Amino acid sequence: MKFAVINFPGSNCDMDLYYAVRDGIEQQVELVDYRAQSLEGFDGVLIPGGFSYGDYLRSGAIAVHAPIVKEIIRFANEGKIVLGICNGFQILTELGLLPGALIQNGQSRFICETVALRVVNNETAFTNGYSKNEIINIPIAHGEGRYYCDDKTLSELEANNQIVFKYLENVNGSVEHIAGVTNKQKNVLGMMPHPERAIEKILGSDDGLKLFQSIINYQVKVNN
Amino acid sequence: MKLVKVYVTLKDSVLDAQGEAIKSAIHSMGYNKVENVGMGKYFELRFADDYSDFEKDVDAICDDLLANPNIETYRYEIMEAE
Amino acid sequence: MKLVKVYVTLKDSVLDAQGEAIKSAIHSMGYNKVENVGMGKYFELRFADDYSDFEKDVDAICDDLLANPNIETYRYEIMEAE
Amino acid sequence: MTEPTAKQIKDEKLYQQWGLTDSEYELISTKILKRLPNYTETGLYSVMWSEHCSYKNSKKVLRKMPNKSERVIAGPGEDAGILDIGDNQAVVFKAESHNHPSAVEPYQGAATGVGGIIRDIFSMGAQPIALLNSLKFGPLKDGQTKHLVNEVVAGIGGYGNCIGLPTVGGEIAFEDCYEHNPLVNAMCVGLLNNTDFKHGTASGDKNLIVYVGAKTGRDGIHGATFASDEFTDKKNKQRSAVQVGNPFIEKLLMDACVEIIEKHPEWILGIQDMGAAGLVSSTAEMASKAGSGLILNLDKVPQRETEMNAYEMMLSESQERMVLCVKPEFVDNVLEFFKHFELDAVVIGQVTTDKQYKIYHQYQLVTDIPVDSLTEDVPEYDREEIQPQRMIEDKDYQFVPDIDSLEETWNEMLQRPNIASKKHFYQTYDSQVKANTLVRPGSDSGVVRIRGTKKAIAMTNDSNSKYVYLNPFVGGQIAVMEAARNIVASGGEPIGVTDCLNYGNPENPEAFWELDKSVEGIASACEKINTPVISGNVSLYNEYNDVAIYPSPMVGMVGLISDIDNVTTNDFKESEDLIYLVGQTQDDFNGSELQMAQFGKLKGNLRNLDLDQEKLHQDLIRQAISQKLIKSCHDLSEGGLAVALSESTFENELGFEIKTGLSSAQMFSETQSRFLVTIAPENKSAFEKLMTTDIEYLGKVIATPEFKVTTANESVEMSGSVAAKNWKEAITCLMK
Ligand SMILES: Nc1ncnc2c1ncn2[C@@H]1O[C@H](COP(=O)(O)OP(=O)(O)O)[C@@H](O)[C@H]1O
Ligand SMILES: [Mg+2]
Repeated sequence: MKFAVINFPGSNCDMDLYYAVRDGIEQQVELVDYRAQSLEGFDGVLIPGGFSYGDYLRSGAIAVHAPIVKEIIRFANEGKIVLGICNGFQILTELGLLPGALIQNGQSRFICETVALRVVNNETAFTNGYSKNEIINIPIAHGEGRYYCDDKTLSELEANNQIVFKYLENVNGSVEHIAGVTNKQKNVLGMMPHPERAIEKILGSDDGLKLFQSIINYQVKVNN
Repeated sequence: MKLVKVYVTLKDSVLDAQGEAIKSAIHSMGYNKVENVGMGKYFELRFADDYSDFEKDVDAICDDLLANPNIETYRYEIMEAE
Repeated sequence: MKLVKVYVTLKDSVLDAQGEAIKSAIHSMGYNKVENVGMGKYFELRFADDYSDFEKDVDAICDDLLANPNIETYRYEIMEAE
Repeated sequence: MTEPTAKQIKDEKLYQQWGLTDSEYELISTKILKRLPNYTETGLYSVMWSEHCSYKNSKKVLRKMPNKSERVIAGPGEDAGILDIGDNQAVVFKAESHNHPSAVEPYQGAATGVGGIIRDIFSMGAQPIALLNSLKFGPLKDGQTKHLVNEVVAGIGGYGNCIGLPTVGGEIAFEDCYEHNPLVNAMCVGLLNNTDFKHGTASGDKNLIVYVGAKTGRDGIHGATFASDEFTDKKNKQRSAVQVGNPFIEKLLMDACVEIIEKHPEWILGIQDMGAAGLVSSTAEMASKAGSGLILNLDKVPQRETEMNAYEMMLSESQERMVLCVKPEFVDNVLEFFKHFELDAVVIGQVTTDKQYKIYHQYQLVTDIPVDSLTEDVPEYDREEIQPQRMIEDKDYQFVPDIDSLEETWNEMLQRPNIASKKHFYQTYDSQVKANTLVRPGSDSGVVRIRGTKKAIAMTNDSNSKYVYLNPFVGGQIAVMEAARNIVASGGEPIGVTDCLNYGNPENPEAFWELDKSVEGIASACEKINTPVISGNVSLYNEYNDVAIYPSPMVGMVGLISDIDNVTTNDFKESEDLIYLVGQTQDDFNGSELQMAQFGKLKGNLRNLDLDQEKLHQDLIRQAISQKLIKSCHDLSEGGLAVALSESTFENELGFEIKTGLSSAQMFSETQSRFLVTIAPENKSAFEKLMTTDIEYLGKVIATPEFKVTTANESVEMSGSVAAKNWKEAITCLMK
């Protein structure tokens, strides 16, 4: 598989994702500049964490107007794999590719910690390598990671099994402990925790590796 | 020059964590008569003089950039800048 | 109930990194007639009904908490809340 | 505003307001220029000759520090020092203080402190890999101090998190003397892949000076002189000196500079950041180092504000700006390169051969002075020094603690802000971005691996200023050795040091004695363990209404871990592991946290530190770690053995059962040169054989969170969970 890691001005987990793909699952990966016009030839798009455009205004809000975004939308609408992590998740919600919004943590502070997540839905392109309700340890590092959506959206998310990860302990005050959601079609995932920081035991956890492996499993199935 | 003042606030249904934090800070300073605090954003946009067609621009800028309709509402005022 | 609306903005001499970033975003969206963007904070304080002495409170709250006198200025309006 | 004339400046002694003394002004006008300096020129001298830029009071003392080893590629004098770590790689590091800006405007002061130290690293062509910080505040008792702490911590996190560098270590201490004069020291470590680095020089006739980055505003004018001023409570007029940071722009600037030096080194001759005293300091230093002259045209400088005069532009400390010296044939490539990063880059001047520093503004020559007079001709002062009276009076005093209940004292000590967990603060720093952090804050050192190799870098900030206050020389030695023990305990070999020397007014003989003697202490310790001081920073005049802070040298140490298998942390790993104390314990209570807890203030002298013994212990621990004998290792510092034991249990919720010959009081003694280690039972004899020094077998790690302790006086069993709660929650409670 060939992945694109989108590099917005201010993205700062782009290389972390790049290495996760190159070394963690040994697939092809390229950094793609925010000014690029095309995602032709890629099988998956990864939107990294960081502070795109300084996260000034609202996190992710300005990135939405970068040239590459049209292509990301096309890519997502064609049912291809799009994964947004942290700032990437914020961008995907700002874009409307994912429901809800991410707002300032309940405790009004940035928080960096490794937290336990529950895999709520293990039947997605991103989680088929986990077992249902598996507890995994993944780092978080965000100031604006509190997932918010209105009640109607929440019942839709639940009805469609779009909630993929939940925090065991609600670290930031998210609605229903939500840490990651997909779109209806389940080809777009956004999550605040950083699986790319958890792909080697020496970094504290390798529980994130299965997420990337799941994408490969899924693609193999689709291709056959 | 035209000056547009834009106010963006959180929808009532969204918990305003910052507003809450500020309220408790105000109380701890001893001002107990403050019953509620909301925090929002305030923008000042200045438009070139020769441009008259800006109202629809302002709407678009607010809708597409300054406010996130999932969580926020906005209003604005237009005035002549000194 | 009294409603106090407080506007906090950066002093003119202080770099407005956010305003600059927003301005370039607005330009990249095609609205080139926007010549300047400033970003500030907006607060709504609600005071208990039975309290009349709040003007000096508001000054103190702004000076000590809502605005940072090193880099910001503020102004406010007082009105009757619905 | 009309500028005062040269004559007015002289007659009305206006130069004094800018910090120049009569004799300095005299020297400039009669010897150097042989005419009266004009307004702009006087301004340039006043900042360049400030302590902050010139080190005129401290140079003589700083020369005492060792700065050579087989690893040193560049030492003091550059933006940052460089140490060879093999395989054509080098580490680059430096620390910087931002005390005064943070006292005035805590968030932005701390944020721009971080931004500034990062620029020092990437201007050397190095990729920054980690940040640390050392913070000192007054006690957490009033709202004002808590606000200050919150803002400083938020500023540090705000900048580091946004730019995407992990903050992997640091320290926070609370003492009365810092209440009005907090210390904010930041350190950055970078990795240089091409040891053929760019010097910060501007050489070669007709080469061009290029300005890159944020626009210039009136930020921080006279920040450098202001950093060298004492504080009084009349601080309102200083408020115009506030600089604000933009980490987003700095990220672009960092990526661009690292890339241009890596990919196109032939385009540029020199690169330097604009730090204190902005444009003048960076360009004058570059030209002076190269033996060149310089012409600048200020009309080309990107400006954020209108109607700035030459003085303001030259002295502005607007953040996120760099200057480059570029070969004319490549200038278009360079401008185009930065444009791709969406950064302003313009040619603002040119190198000349006449060694003059010439500035044009609005087509007028506003400055024409010898370059070297700004950087080289600064008078060096030899200050009077005298041993502080307290040291003479209290020479023989010994604090004798009084322990009624070991359990109570133990829990009380764990809750002291200087000892309790600082997680409340450091968890707001992203410590893992870049996915290289092997040891996050909370152990002895932060450890970051070097991707693609087996190597890792360990780093720590240490400064127990209480010891330095009681005995500057020994305290200085301890600061170095404590840092070294932290590196060693993490599995590293100490290889170099950076420092921030935070002191009071050097014109006060006692304060100067403290500076001089503690630097001698630092120097002797660094020599002993072969850790040259390759960069650093001096911050004097840390006083408030004439009361000085404790002499507070901050030691930032970097260690090399040649094999990441050797990375060791301080937490106990498994029950049944054997616990040993390495090193002898004595009655070292002067300067201890126990003295502060029970006596409420510092008093007495420190015992001399046996450097041979210290080095032996460090070497033995390193050997034991490389022979894979050690499962956990913790250095003993504040609160002594009791605190070290407790801290080791918290992460994995274990406990211990120990029996010691020490008295209950000695459980809190702060004798130096000690480590607490655990080893697997099967390694008992190998470990004991290796340790050719005093070691004491204490007991075993147990699976439940209980502390079972038998001292020479008593036996207690206390709850580890209660201890953990006390230690973990103390700061959060105080911050409410
Ligand atoms: N300001 C800070 N920033 C980051 N980490 C910190 C800070 N203060 C303390 N820490 C971390 O907390 C741990 C304990 O600090 P400290 O008690 O100073 O250790 P030691 O006594 O071993 O030097 C260390 O890992 C340190 O890096
Ligand atoms: Mg330690």
